[in-house]
Amino acid sequence: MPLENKEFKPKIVAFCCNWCSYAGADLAGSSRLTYPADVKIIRVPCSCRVNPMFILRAFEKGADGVIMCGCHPGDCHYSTGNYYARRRMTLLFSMLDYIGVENGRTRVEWVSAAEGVKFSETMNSFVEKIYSLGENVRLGDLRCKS
Amino acid sequence: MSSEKKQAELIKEISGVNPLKCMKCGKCSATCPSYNEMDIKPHQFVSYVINEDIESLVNSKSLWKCLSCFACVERCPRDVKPGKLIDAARQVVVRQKDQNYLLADEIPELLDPELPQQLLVSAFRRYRR
Amino acid sequence: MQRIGVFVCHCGSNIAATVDVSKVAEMSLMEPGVVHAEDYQYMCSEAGQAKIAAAIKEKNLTGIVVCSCSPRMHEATFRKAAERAGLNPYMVEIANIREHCSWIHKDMEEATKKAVILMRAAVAKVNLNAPLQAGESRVTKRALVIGGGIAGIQTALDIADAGYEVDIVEKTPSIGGRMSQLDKTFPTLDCSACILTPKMVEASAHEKITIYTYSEVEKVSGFVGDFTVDIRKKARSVDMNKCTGCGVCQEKCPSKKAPSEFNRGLNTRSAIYTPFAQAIPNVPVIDREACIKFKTGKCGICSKVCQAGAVDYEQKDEIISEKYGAIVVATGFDTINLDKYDEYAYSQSKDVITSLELERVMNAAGPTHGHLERLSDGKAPKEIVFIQCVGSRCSDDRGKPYCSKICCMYTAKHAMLIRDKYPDVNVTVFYIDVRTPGKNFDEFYRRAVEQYGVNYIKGQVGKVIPQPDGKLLVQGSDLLDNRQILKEADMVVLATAIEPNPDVRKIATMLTASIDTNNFLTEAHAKLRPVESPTAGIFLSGVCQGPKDIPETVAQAGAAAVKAIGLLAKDKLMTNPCTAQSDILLCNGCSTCENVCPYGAITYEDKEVNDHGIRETRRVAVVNNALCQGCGACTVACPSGAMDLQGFSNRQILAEVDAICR
Amino acid sequence: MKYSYYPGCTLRTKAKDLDVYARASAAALGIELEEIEDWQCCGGVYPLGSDEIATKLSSVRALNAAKEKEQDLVTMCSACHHVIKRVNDDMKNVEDIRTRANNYMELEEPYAGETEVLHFLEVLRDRVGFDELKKKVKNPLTGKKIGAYYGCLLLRPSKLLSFDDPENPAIIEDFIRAIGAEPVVYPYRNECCGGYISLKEKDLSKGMCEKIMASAEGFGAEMLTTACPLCLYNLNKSTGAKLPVVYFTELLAEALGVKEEVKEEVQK
Repeated sequence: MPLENKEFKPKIVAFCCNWCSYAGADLAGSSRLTYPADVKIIRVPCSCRVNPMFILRAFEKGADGVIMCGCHPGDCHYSTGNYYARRRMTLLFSMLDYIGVENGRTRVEWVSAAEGVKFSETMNSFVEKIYSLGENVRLGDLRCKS
Repeated sequence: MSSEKKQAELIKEISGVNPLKCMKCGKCSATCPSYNEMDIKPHQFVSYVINEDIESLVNSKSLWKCLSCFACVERCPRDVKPGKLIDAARQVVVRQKDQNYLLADEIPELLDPELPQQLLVSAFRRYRR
Repeated sequence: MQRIGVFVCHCGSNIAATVDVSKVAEMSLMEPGVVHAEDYQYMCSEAGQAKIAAAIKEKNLTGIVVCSCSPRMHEATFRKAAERAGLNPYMVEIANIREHCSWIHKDMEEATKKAVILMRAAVAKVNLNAPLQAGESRVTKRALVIGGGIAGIQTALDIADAGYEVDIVEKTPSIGGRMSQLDKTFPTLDCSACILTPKMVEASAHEKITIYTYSEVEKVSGFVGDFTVDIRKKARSVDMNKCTGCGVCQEKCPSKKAPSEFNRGLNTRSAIYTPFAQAIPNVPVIDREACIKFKTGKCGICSKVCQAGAVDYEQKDEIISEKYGAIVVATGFDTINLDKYDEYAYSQSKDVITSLELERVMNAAGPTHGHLERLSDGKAPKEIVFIQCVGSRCSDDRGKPYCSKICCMYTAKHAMLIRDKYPDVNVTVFYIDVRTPGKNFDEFYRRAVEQYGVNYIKGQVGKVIPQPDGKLLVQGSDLLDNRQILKEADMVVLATAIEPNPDVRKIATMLTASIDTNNFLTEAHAKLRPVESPTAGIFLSGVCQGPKDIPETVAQAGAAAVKAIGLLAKDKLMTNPCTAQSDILLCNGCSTCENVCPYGAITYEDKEVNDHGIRETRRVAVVNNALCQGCGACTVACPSGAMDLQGFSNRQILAEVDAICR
Repeated sequence: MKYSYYPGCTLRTKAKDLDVYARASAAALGIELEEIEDWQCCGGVYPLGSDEIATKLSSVRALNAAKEKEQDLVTMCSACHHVIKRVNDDMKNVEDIRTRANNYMELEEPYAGETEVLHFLEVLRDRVGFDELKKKVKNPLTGKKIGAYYGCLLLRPSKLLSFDDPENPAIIEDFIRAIGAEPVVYPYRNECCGGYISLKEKDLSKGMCEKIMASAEGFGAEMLTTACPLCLYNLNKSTGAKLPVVYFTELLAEALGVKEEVKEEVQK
């Protein structure tokens, strides 16, 4: 079967901090606010726990988009974690863009525990963006290339 | 889709208004300077669009009594903007053939020496295509 | 190799209607390490937990994955169940296939596929889980209540009555809060002061309660059971120990032009003042911005007339530091600023007032000594119009999207009181909906209509038009009669929306307590944990959590107290074992982790290491597990990869990533 | 201070005074108003339909002309101001309108709302400053009690026009104070005069104008001032000029002592 005919189902990883965004995702769920099933959430204690390595690994393993959600600046459960995360991601995303993973495939969003609506809107818009960008073919494990 | 449904959709599209946001507080009708001249009152515009009774809406006197003064738009607590709905309904009418509310032949008798151009221009924009 | 059991919950039809649960169970058996899989109607029920316990014993399971609701809901339940069956509780992982899957997806095939992937990620993680032991931390048996209104007072009294020390920190010079400003209370119409002041006295006389008025929380550190709080006691300029509360200084003070906060700025007070006669403590403060002595250096009359010698112009702010086991937030509310609602002419006419201002006008201690009169000319009004929902239920950016909840009832109260005392005054209420859920509430509102003849008109007001003769023309809708009304009134009262006290955001940030977009503090669970913040050891009392009336506030204050008492009654708390750990062989002693740690949990010590047979002393990072809260900032900052987080290790998260992208 | 200037249709015919006095006053204040070449009528009312493009193009042309000169665009008439400012907002923030308008216009460089649109009153408030204006007044209109009549187009929708508080505006009152007169605040100053409806519904407009006049008179106004030719016409027509209504620029020219110089030009 030619590749073009295969329906594109993106793989999207969402890292959500336990205190705000994961709870925001729970609220989106209990409020029945839908977003595409392409999004899979990984719970971390804080956005500052997200090692750039995790994101690189996701892209290496074929993810088409990675989004990181944390508490709003100033509202971090651990006071300052999201500030570290923000700086790290800014740097990482610009590097990823440089090596060919477009900026649209990575995103940082602040979602509080009360923002179920924002969580679902964010996921909807992110998934839409990934669909518009299409399959991520640029980052792979070079060892596997001929 | 029935034609009324289509027209209701068109009105929503042209106006950019979501009538479902209305909580029926009546502030638009409380604020409208043309209220007494209207057969369908500003707060009712919303229900006519929701109920897809566009026939009554486009045949109402209200269509031509709205001043586009935006008082209802400014004061609406739910961001519904009934003034935009009525303008969209007016558009639906005047965009049809021979439905202009103001005819060129009428103009001379409406004129007076002080009448500013602005008045004619505005009326043309609102009343005809 | 682990021996993992996978348990898939139907949650009645909540999960099973959208996710093929047996398929998820079946698929799990193909995952590495999984030796047992089953699905059941309600995994969290006693029978469900028994199934888990039985499987642990029969199949010698070393790890558990429960595919169910959010871990925020039942992770603790399943961990306890595993522990009872002899398994380390931290060998349990949850795959959230309800909130993150079945509830948001409609297509069964798609949802089942996603559930399988979430299950795989959890299995991949459990494969790398290690048993963890929770540590213990101590509990300081003292509570802090922030805010001294009825919510704070009630919470403090209940905690104190249970035998624990409580401190109240109140920003203004007296406790009492908003309730002290009210004249009468619904639905019984008893006098607010008559029921509040005894409570204020009781709080101030209670041997277990310390009240810090004119004070603010400055800094909070620590965690549940062991908070350290800095409290700024603002300079009162009056010695609390010497002052006898005689009031002479206030009488003699020549600067009497400062707007009275207590009377909502409707009249003025002296620069040295107590906010109201029944203030507690009955010790005045000097408003340094209004005081002539502070502004010009001259005057000093209060000091001269004070026989107790209590006035102290040199007094400075004082910061005290105190330890607490639990903190209750009771910061209350204020009415919104009406600048953006000038169609109601609030800024243009003195006779357009807010309902809270009307409380002061009706109150004997208020600016008009309780006489109902127009503030512009002192004349007795004959027509009064009330406008409901001013700034409430607004989805534009002028107001608040929520219902303020108390306005329908207090307006009925005001209308009734006016009609009762002044039968010749006509009262009209413009309303959108009358919302009166509550015991005896609707009966109360109906009494206003049927017994007192209050004229309720369904429709909002568009504009209040001041007339040259001083009257107010109210232009509103009557939606039931379908007409526009022009009503002449002498006074207009606005049921102004309430909002959380603006200081609450600052306090929430210090406490790391979550707050919503309307600045209300978020509860740990909207239904099941309504008086607790998601941050352990922080409890919520009163309107800081959401709009509510006095009986509800008092009920919630009691509930918050009980939760705090439950915490203070413990001698030790189990700590979260998901803390950071440093691999001393990899640590290069750079101190990066120490700098990013918000808790000061990382220190550097010289330790003897055995690096491939070479023994030497190195300076390495050591984590204090009692202080570490497990955020993981250090794990990412560490350049050598020596830091890792137990329970959320690099390998575990990478395994989850791999499973999702497989 | 140099600005692009958009006079609009009525200022060249029935509302010459609004234009002539404005230019004379501007010159006296050291403001240069450079009229845009070949400007076209703005249409008088803003096309509310979100699918209307062609009716917005004349505004886009004016906006782009100012952009090419790197100048802010000054308007005098309330209606032009309303239309051009809102079209500018569309060009800045509504992607669909921006794309379609630019596709039609085929400009060298697409226009995306770069120009800042200022009403002359805003120039006086934000650029000249009312305190500064006060210093330049030669004949203060001392003792005159003047009611500001804003009407609807200057103020609403406030979010887009960000001109002044839509319910309790102050800009014209501050202006009146700056030229030495006494502003009279009355509640109907931001209610509509009837606008274009006066063409076919004279009675309706009459009723509204009478309310406005009565309210202003009741609060002690001796005259009204406005920035809109249509408001001026409606108020005069409907109430038989119960109180005189003049353009704010005429008051300004008088206060600055340049009114006499250009009087003839107005009467031409």
